[in-house]
Parts: sequence; C-alpha cells; structure tokens
Amino acid sequence: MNSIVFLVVIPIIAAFLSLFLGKVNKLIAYIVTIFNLSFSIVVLVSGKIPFNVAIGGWRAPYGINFVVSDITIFFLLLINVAAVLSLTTIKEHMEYQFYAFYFILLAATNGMVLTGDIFNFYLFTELTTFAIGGLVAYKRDRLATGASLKYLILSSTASTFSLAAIGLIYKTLGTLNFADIASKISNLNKASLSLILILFISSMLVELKIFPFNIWVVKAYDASIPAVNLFLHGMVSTAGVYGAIRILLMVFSKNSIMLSQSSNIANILILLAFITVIISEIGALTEKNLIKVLAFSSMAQLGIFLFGISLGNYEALKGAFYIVISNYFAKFVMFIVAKNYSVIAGSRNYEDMKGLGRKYPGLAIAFTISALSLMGMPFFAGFWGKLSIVGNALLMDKIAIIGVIIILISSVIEGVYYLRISHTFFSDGNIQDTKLSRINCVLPIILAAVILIIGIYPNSIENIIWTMINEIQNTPEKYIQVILPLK
Amino acid sequence: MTQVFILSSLSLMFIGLYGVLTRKNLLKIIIALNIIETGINLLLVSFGYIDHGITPILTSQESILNLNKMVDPVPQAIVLTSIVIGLGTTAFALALAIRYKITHNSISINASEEEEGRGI
Amino acid sequence: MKDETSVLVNIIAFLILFVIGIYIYSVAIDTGAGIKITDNITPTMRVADKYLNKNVLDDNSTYQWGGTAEDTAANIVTSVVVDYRLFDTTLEVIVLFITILGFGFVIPKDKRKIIKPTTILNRWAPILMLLMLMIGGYTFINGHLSPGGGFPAGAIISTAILTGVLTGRRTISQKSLKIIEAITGISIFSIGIISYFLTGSFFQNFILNDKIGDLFSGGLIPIFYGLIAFKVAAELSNIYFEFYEE
Amino acid sequence: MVEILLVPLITAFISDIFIKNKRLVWFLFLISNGYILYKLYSLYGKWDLTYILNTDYQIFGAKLSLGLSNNPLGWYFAFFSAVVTLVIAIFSIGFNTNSKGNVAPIWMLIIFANLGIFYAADWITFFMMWELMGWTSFFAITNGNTKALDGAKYYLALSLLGGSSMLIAILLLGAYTKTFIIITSAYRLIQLFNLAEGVFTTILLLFIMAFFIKSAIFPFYMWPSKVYAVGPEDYIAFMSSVMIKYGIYPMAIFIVPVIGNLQLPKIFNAGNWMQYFIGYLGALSAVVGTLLAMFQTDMKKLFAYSSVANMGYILLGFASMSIVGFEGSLFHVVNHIVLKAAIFLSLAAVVYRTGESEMHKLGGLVYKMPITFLTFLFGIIAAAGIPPLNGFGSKWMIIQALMEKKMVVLVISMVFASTGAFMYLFRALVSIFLGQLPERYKDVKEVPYTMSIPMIIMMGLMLLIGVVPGVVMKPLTIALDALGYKVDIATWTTLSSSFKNATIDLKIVFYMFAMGIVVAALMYLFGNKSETIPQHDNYTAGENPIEWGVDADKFNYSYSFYQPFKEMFDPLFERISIDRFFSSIGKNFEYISPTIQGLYKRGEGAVLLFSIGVLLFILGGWIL
Repeated sequence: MNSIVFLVVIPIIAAFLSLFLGKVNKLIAYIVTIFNLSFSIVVLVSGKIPFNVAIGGWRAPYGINFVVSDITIFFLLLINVAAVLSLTTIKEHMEYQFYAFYFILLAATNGMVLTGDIFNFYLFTELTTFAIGGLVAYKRDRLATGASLKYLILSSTASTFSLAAIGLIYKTLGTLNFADIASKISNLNKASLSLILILFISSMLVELKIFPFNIWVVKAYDASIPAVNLFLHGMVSTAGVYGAIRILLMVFSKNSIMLSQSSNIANILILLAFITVIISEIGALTEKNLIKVLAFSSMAQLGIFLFGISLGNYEALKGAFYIVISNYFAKFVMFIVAKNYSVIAGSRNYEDMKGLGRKYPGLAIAFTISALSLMGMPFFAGFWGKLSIVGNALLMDKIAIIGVIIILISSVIEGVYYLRISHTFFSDGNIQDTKLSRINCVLPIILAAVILIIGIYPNSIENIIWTMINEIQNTPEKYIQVILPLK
Repeated sequence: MTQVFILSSLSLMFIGLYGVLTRKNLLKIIIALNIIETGINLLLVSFGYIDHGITPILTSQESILNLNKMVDPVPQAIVLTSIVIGLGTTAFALALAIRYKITHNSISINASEEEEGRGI
Repeated sequence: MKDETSVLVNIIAFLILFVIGIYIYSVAIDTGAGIKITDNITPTMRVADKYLNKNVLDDNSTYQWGGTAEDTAANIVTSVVVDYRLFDTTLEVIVLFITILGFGFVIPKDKRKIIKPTTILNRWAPILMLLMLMIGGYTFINGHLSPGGGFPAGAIISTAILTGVLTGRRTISQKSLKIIEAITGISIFSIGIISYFLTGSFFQNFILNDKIGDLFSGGLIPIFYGLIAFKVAAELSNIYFEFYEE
Repeated sequence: MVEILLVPLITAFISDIFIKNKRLVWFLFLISNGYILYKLYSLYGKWDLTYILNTDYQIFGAKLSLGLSNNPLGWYFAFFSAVVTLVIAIFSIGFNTNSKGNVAPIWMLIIFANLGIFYAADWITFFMMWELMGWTSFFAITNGNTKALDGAKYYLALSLLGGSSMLIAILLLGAYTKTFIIITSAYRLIQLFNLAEGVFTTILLLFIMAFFIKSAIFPFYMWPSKVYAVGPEDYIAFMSSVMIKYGIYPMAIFIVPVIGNLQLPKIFNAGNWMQYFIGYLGALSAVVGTLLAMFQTDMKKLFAYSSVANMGYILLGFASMSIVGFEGSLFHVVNHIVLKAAIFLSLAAVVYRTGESEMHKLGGLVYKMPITFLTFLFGIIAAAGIPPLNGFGSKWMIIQALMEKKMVVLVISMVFASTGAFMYLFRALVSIFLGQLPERYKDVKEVPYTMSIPMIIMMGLMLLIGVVPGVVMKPLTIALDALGYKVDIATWTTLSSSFKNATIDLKIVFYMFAMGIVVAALMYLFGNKSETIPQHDNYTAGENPIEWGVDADKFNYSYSFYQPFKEMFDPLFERISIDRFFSSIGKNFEYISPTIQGLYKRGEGAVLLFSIGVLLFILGGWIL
C-alpha cells in the first residue's frame, strides 16, 4: 500500500495547479477531496491494516514512514469527510489562493494523521498553521488581519517549543521515529522526559484549544468565513485530537499505562482540562455572536476530551472518543445552521434570528439536536461519552472528582445558553421573505440523524471505538511491531 | 565548547521570548520571534556537535575512515528546514503586519479589534 | 507605543523566564537514572550512524571513495536532507510556497514610487546578475559534494532578480515566475510519483551505480536540488515583485 | 410491553412530519393516547413483564443493558397519570386551537418520557427518560414565548443540576453495587451502608437532591412559581399535577425502602435522623408553601406554592415510615394529580377567556362561566381536604400515621399548613369567581366543549375518588402487596387506619354532605336575593379612582388580602431567600462572562498566557 502517499501528494500537486485554474478550482477541489475520501475508504476495506510505508525505500527508524493503523484510518476518514462536507458550503466564487491554502490544509491534515515521524509531524503542523493563517485572513479586513496575525505569532512561538522538544528527543534518544521513540522512551531520565513532555505538550495544546493556550480560537472563528470555520473545526481540530492521542497515549507512554512516567503531567492536564471547560462555558454564557458561542463551546468540548484521555482509564478514553465524534457531527450542524441563518438575518447575533426556526424548522431542529448532544443529554451521542467519562472519573482520586463536578456544572451552563438560542430560533419574530434553498437543510438534518442514531443505538460505533482502544492498549509493542518488524 | 553553544542559544531564546512577551510593537515581536528561531537553530546544531568534530562531508578516502569523528548530520538537516520555516513565518507575518497597519492604523498589538455592525 | 514599558508585564516576563531557566537547570543537574539531556551521546549511538556509514539497507555494507553505495552523495548532510529524509525537504518547499503565497495574498497592493538607481548600479547590474546566476548554479550543482544546495542556490539566484528589481529592469514577468514555481513544484512530486511506478516506493532513488565524489553522483539529488533552487528563486523573487508593482 | 413506549414515540415522529395538518395530528394523538390507556389497563396485574435491551456499550467492565419492567408501583403512577394526562391533552386541543404552533409532537414526547420514567427497570433508562422530560419541558414552557424565557431558564438550570447530581449518584451506585437495576441496587445499597457509610450517604443525598428539585421540595421550592407564572396554562396543568410527582415515584420505590430498612439509632424512639431529615424538609415545604401561597396576587403563582405545600404532605407521609403513612402519601399523589389538574384546567379556562391571571383584576365570573366555577370549587374543596371530595382521605391517613409515630412537630406543621390552605384557597375562589364582575369582562362566555368536557370529567373523578376511594386504594394496596409490603387489600368505600376503631366509611360522610347541600340549595332558592351595586361603590364612595391617577384594581378587596400576615412574615422571608441565593449564582456567572469574552476578543496576551501555561506545567511538576 505504498500508494497511501498519494493522499498527501495529490492535494499538493493540486495546490500548485490551483495557481492557474481560476474558476475550475472548485471542481478540482471536489475531485481531489473525493479522491482522498474514496482512497481512504479503499484502504479501509482492503483489509491490509495495519501496515507501514517507508518513503524513499528507507526502512523505518532511518527514513520517513507513513503508518496506517485502525486509529489512523478512522481519523483519516473523519478529516476527509469533513473536507467534503465543508466544501459543499462554499457557494460563491473564491480567489485561487483560497483553494491553494485549502489543498495544502488537506494535505497537511492527512499527513499529520499518517506520518510516523515526529519531525515530519512537526512540519505538517507548521503547514496547517500557515494554511489556517492564510484562510483566516481570507477576508483581509480589520478583524481577519488581527486574528490571523495573532494566531501566527502564537503558533510560531509554540512551534519553537516543539522544535526544542524534538531536538531534545533526538539528542537523548537519537531517533525521530514515533515507534523508535516509544520503544526507547523508558530508558529516558524522568526529569528529562518531563522537560520534553512540557515543551511538546504545550505546543500541542495550542491546536487542541486548551486554556491558557487558546486565546486565538474565538478571534479566528469570528474573523473567518463559514467554510473556514468548518475547516478549523472538522479538519484541524480532528487532526489535533489525533495528535494528542498518538503522541500522549502511544508515543510518550510506557507499558501501555497512559502518561505513567510523569503522572504529574496527567494531573496538570486534568486541571487544565477543567479550567478550559469552565472558562469557555462561562465565556459563552452571555455571548450574543453565534459563531463565538460555537467557538467557546468547541473549546469546552475539547477540554472534556482532554479530561477523558488524561484519566488513564480505557473506559474514560472510550468516552473521550464518543465526545470527539459527537462534537464532530454536532458542530458541523451548528456551523452550517449558523451560516445559513446569519445569511438570512444579515447578522451573526442570534437575537436577530428570531422566528427563523419556524420558517426553516429543519435547520433549527438539527441545531437543537446537536446542542442536546453537546450537553450530554440521553438519546444523543454525547450522552454515552459523558456517562463513561463521569463514571470512571468518579473512581479516580480527588482531582478527577472536582473535574466531574465542574464538567456537570458546565453542562448546566451549556444547556442554558444553547437552549436559549434554540428557543430564540423558535420564538415569534418578523422575518422578511427570504429564499433559502431547501437543499441547505438536507445536510444538517442528515448529520443530526447520525447523532440520534449513535445516541439511540451506541452499538453502531462501540465496536469501532473498542478496536481503536485495543490498539492503544497494545501500544507501544504492537505499534512497534508494525513499523520495526526486525526487532 | 558545547556548553557555550547551548548557553548562548538558550540566552538567545530567552531574549527572544522576553521580547515577544513584553513588546507591543508588532515589528519588534516579529524580530523577537526571529531571535528565538536563531536560538533554536543554534541549540539544535549544538545538540549534534561533538568535541573536535569534523564536518560530515566526504572529501577523500581518509574522511571515510574518520566517520566517527564527524558531527551529527541530522540536526543540521533539521536546522536547514527550520531556517526555511523561520523565513516563511517572518515573511507572512510581516505582510500581515503591513496590512494590520492599514486596517488598524497602528502597529501596536493592543490596537482595538472592535468592529460594530459586522455582516456575515 | 502605549504600555510599551509596563512594569508589571516586565516583571511577569522576568519571572516566567526565571522559572523556566531554573527548571532547565534543575533538569540539567538531575541525577536520576536513565538517559539525561546532558549525557554525552555521540552520533554513533543515534540513527545518524547509519547515515554516516550509508548502511541503512544492509547493516554490514561498507563503502569506498569513488565506489558506489546506497546513497552516493559525498556531503552527508545533503544525503540526509535530499535522500534519507527527502520527504521533509519537499514539505519544506511547500512551507515556503504557502507562506509566500500568503504573503502575496495579504500584502496591500498600493502604489509605490521607484527611485531611479545610480548609474554605477545601473551599469554593473547585468554583470552582477550574471555572476550571481553563476554562483547560484554552482551552488546547487555541487550541493551533494560541498556545502550548499538548493535553498542557498535559490536565494542567490533570486538576488540576481533583486538586482534587476533595484535597477528597474523587468527581467522576468511575475506570470512566468508563477509558472516556474508551479512547474518545479509539480516536477518534484512527479519524480516522486515516477519513482513510485519504477521502484514501488515514493521518492526512491532510481538512478543507480554512480560513484561517490563524482560530479554526477548522488542519484536524484542534483535534479531535486536544481528544481528546488529554481522554485525557491521564483518564490523569493515573487516577494520582490510584490513591492515592484508600479 | 415495549409498544407502550413505541406508540407515543412513533406518533411524535409522524405528527412532526404532518405538523401542518392539525386535524390529522390531533386525531392521531387521541388514537394513540386511547391505545396507551387501554394497554396500561391490560397490563394491570401482570407484574413480571420485563423487556431487556442488551447493548455492546461497556461501562465498569460490564455490558450495559437497558430494561423496562412492569413495576406495580410504577403501574400505579403510570396509569393514573396517563388518565389525567389524556384529559389535560384533550383540554389542550381546545386551548390551542388559535395558536400558530402545534404542541402535539412535544406532548407525545412528554407522554413517552412520562411512561418511560415509571416503567424503567434500571437507573440508566430512568435517567434517560428523566432528562428527556427536563428539556422537553423547557420547550413546552417557553413555547416560542420570549417572556417565558427567564422562568424557563431558571427551571432548566435547576433541572439540569438535578440531572447532574442524579447522574453522579447513579454512577457511584453502579460503581459500588455493580448493578444499575433499581430494585437490586436498593438491596445492595443497604448492604453498602455497613461497608462504606460515606459513599452511602453521598449517593443517597445526591439522589434526594435530584428528586427534591423535580418535586419542588423545600430548598428548591421556588421554580414552580416562576415557571407557572409564564408557562402556557395547559402545560402547567400537566406540570403541576403529573410532572411534579416524578420526584415522588423514585422516592417511594427507592429512597423509602432504603431508609426504612436501615439500622440507624432512633431519636426519641420515633425515627432515625434520615427520617427526620426528610420529614422536616417536608414540613418546611408545607409551611413555607402555604405562607407564600397566601401572599400571591397571581393565581397561577398561588397554586404553584400550593403544589409545594402538597408535596410537603406527601413527604411527611414518607417520613412516618409506617405503612399507613406510605399508603396515605401514595393516595395523596393520585388525589393531588386529579385535584391540581382540575384547578389548573379551570384557571386555564379563565385565562383563555379573560387573558388575565392577576386575581384582583378578576371577579364575578361565576355566572359567566358556571362549569369552570364548579370545577374550581370542587378542586379547592378537595385541596382543602373537606370530605365528600378526594383530598380528605389521604391527608387523614398521613396525619394518623404521624400521630401514631409520635412525630408531634410534623403533625403540628401539617395541621398548620392545612389550615392555611383554607385561607388561600377560598380567597382565590372569592377573588376570581365571586364578588363583582369588572366592566371589561361583560362579554365573557363559557369555554367551548373541548375544554368544558375535560373539566366535567375531572369533577366526576374527584367526586368518585372522594366517595369511593377504593378505585385508587384497591390497585394501590394490590400493588404494594405485590411488592411485598404487609397490607390489607382496601375495600371500596372505607379507609382503614393504624389506630383501632378508626376506620371511616366515606359513603356515610357523603350522604351527610349531600344532605347539607340540599339544605343550602333550599336556602338559596327561597332566601332573600342579593343586590348588585356598581363595582367601585363600596370602597371609593362613588368616586372614580382613575381620575386621581390611581389604578382602580389596587383598591379591590382581594389585593393584598392577607396584608397583616404578610407584614408578620415578611422579615423572615426577606432574610432567608433561597431564591436569591440561586439566582445570585447565575448572576455571578453572567458577571464573569464578559471578562472572559474580553480576554478572547483582544487576544493580545496570547503568548503571555501560553508562557503561563508552560509555567503551570513546571510549577505543577514541582508541587504535585
């Protein structure tokens, strides 16, 4: 399956071509994205997973390699589906730079998931940063420029930290390959490991939107156009989540006990997770700008995810996966609804969207379903995540129990502001006659239906998640087996 | 010798970080970022350095015999990449700063972002 | 600049740096078991050992000056950059590509005045440009033998165009720059795809049996370096032309 | 058995699709409701029916299975609430004919959750239904009305808080007892008491908090008044009668057996501290609810507090931990469902015609809306606990049980609350229906048939249960017997008591009251007729108060009716305002919110905060 590299190469070539194609770009974007999606599906059904691809023919710890395992393919699918769905929201004509940035983003997010080399991972992260920087600045107005510049400054600072961490890893372990690092990490001095972890995690938390590393989030979401919101949410966040899982749980873990070598760091991650949750929920409480509300809530969800993975318990980890999936679909629905409604209302303030829920009930119902899923209400996908995380956190020590209380309080706050928005949609309001094509309602409704299906019938994804967790359970040994078969 | 490299690179990084933390002028921040990059590059190179090492370039048959005296080539390769990234960041950030100057009429990072009545 | 000298921020910044410094020091002097960051680890204990000995594919192979090996670049840094870790380098090209694209995208297109250059610069410019092109060419052609390579070469070549810009000569149109950029970029990856079809693996070297130390050695390295040089030159020149617009 | 839940769900879905076609939707609605009622009736006695749905979802190392079971007590609650829900829903058809939206789908979801709560075999299913009820209620209360948002938000926040505390309790219970089945976990929880008392108490208190929030018991007594004041009248009829009992059902099935079987030291030879804990909270809600009800000017708020007081009675019955008290409480549940539904339906009818819920602006509607008046009259007679109607029997049983257990303070508070009930109930009657008709309501008519028939049904039910308590007591005693309690199966018209020779026959009581009514009717027909004078004459001496720039309604005698009492209790309520406490928490959050937004809006300190984050890791590594 050496051809897996096409997932990265084809979008990059498309990016070069996009400089000349003008209006055809949109078509090319669809073709490339659908190629990526169908290719990942082909890989999934080929039954060859897991496998390792050495680029340039150099075997694993020496050359750069791409690894495809169960987790990889799952996130690959999520990212490429997100890309296809986000493209469908682009209606107007875009400048060619937009598509160039998009292709690079597609390549970079795919690459982040596929790569098995830490420096390569770093490069893909940088590519993502620049692509997002360009996409956020797309409107080139006051807000967009400020947001993009501040994001760039923050992530450049962060990237120097991770580069220092990579340097330290190379200095001490003499390797850059994930599997090789994982097999050697137990030889490392404890203090040195925590230095490396601190440097690397803090740069990674920028993408993961964890407080206090996430000041860029709300501005970037607010400043960018709807399609870029979806890219940020569906592709960048998902890739960031993958990075967290791969690096925290599979590379820097020993004897398959998560973060066991430096449990302090796990505790601080838990602390940061619930600070993030509470801060972003409170921030969203009185916010009127719908996009900003969604940005805040996105931070909160990732906080819960981080809480789930830092607990060091496989069932909590399963909950974290549910949270990711629920958030993935729910935010998609919400951003699309926000886009459509704000076009009609002519403003992003949700109070101007009164009565739209009566005129276009499909969108408002989909929004409500997503909101309920994010709140962790039963019959929606988010509930299963909350159940697992809360249940297993209760068995942990004190800091986790505080986290449980905070997460539950924050879900109350979340309920208040989300249902207030839903209520505003359904309340009486005078709207001018506007024409919104019914086609726009189809996608959110389908995605909301997915949330409902997962919520009512968790068996549908439970086994998929367990396959991924089994992979994490058996790391690093199994992972190393795939990549370094000689040992 | 390596200690000197490491200490000087650390001090460069600290100076840069200090600049990013305290300056409000965007240009100064970007320059400070560059200083950090330089520090990191020096740090990485010094990680691969060994005392009395020679450059990892083969010039004749003897150099092949001295392979274990050569300094590590990998950090140098990483630094090459990192320099280009630094260049890219600087270019992009400077261009954004020029536009920032036009849209905000200031190059302070504190310039207010308030914008009433924004559309969709 | 308001609040430029805010005492509080300065104190906080100092505190942060102080704590980080103390922390790094405490890690450096840590005496726990295991590999420490201060340990003296030579390249022979790292993956670099295989790059130096050029025996990644076959653990026991050795090589001679003037003989052949799995990688025939005399400059081992080059062999790492453009052969063992070629994929990183191609991504680096993309980084440059996208940032320059972003640069061109966000930079305001307003009018600038061109000051007429002095006669000396004006007369000497063509000679300078020729020299720069030659040096640039030498740098990338010899990238696998001596220090140098595609990126410095590209930068040197682009200074030739910069000289042209400074003297007000339109040596090359922006459109053709773009075309060069795209063609070189696509070629880099096309070679990767070609090697996939020839050898079954992306970016695998398919020019074999060349001798270490020859001018035409190193397999694909000179080709890649050439492409990278022109690409980087085109991209950097783009920056100059952004300011050149009348 | 599972079809009893599927039918409302499918109906909700179908009616959501055909939401524009009102006739079809309501037809479907009635059909499925009728089916549910029939099905419930046929389930009577089949106590061993269960339905298990196994999932692959893994929690605490075991696969989760969701289940439904025909619990006798659950059936008891489900059947009577289904009857009343059906009646309210029919009323709702008439009530909503003119509104733009269609509430049928949300009603069906509510009925689904309603049945689900009573039929849940395990805590997870129970919780799912419970939360479903929480947010559907939010939408039913607001119903697109912006004014209702504040009250609904308050309710939602409390309801989610309750849900959260219950979730913690359920998961702790599951983690420590290794089961989620309600009945099994009750037994295991009692065993847990000896092993880990701290966990036991935490679980119990968290559960109690969730149930108390739903049932508006003392510290959480204020949401009904906020919600009822703004919600649509037909829905609050449902809320105040059926929904408020959701906290009572799990109390009866889980908390009471657990506390009753504990080996705790007794205080004053009467009960253990948990019994007293529940009892005193119940007594407090009864007293506080009664006092606050007296001072309301809005009739919906008045009856909201009356509901709080009634929940207090039920809790008092539980606190006695005797079988008579338990029976009395459960009997009072059904009584309260029926009588509160009747009262709120008549209030809804008044609001439907006049659009007014402030009592001092109403009056004299008795001749204009006779059926509504009669329903209301029946309702308040029942609520006051006067014999021929249904409120009497259950209160009588509860007081007896408390006396038998020698819980004197609780008895006193109950008697106080019952007496207070007279004060506010008859005041409401006088202010709304008696007195003089304001000019503006001259053209008010009786409500249409779709609304009056449900009211007549409710009247019939109240009288039936009042005279023949066996219709409720028989299923109740059979259900309790099936659960293993030692009870005598009740007869049709007599109520037994724990004291000897204290059995009463309500049939005889009914005859006596019927005689009295005949006498009164004769007096009315042949006595002197009353004289009608202009409304303002008796208190403004013929002047028109509007000329002075004063609102005439403020002079109505029913405005500030119990002013002296209010002055007496005001200092108390000003000092202890739990309402203020809860709203201040929300206010504080809203106060911090803009600060955080500002932080993210400017985005200038990003790198500084980033470094602080790094610092946190470093310091955390040193400290932790």
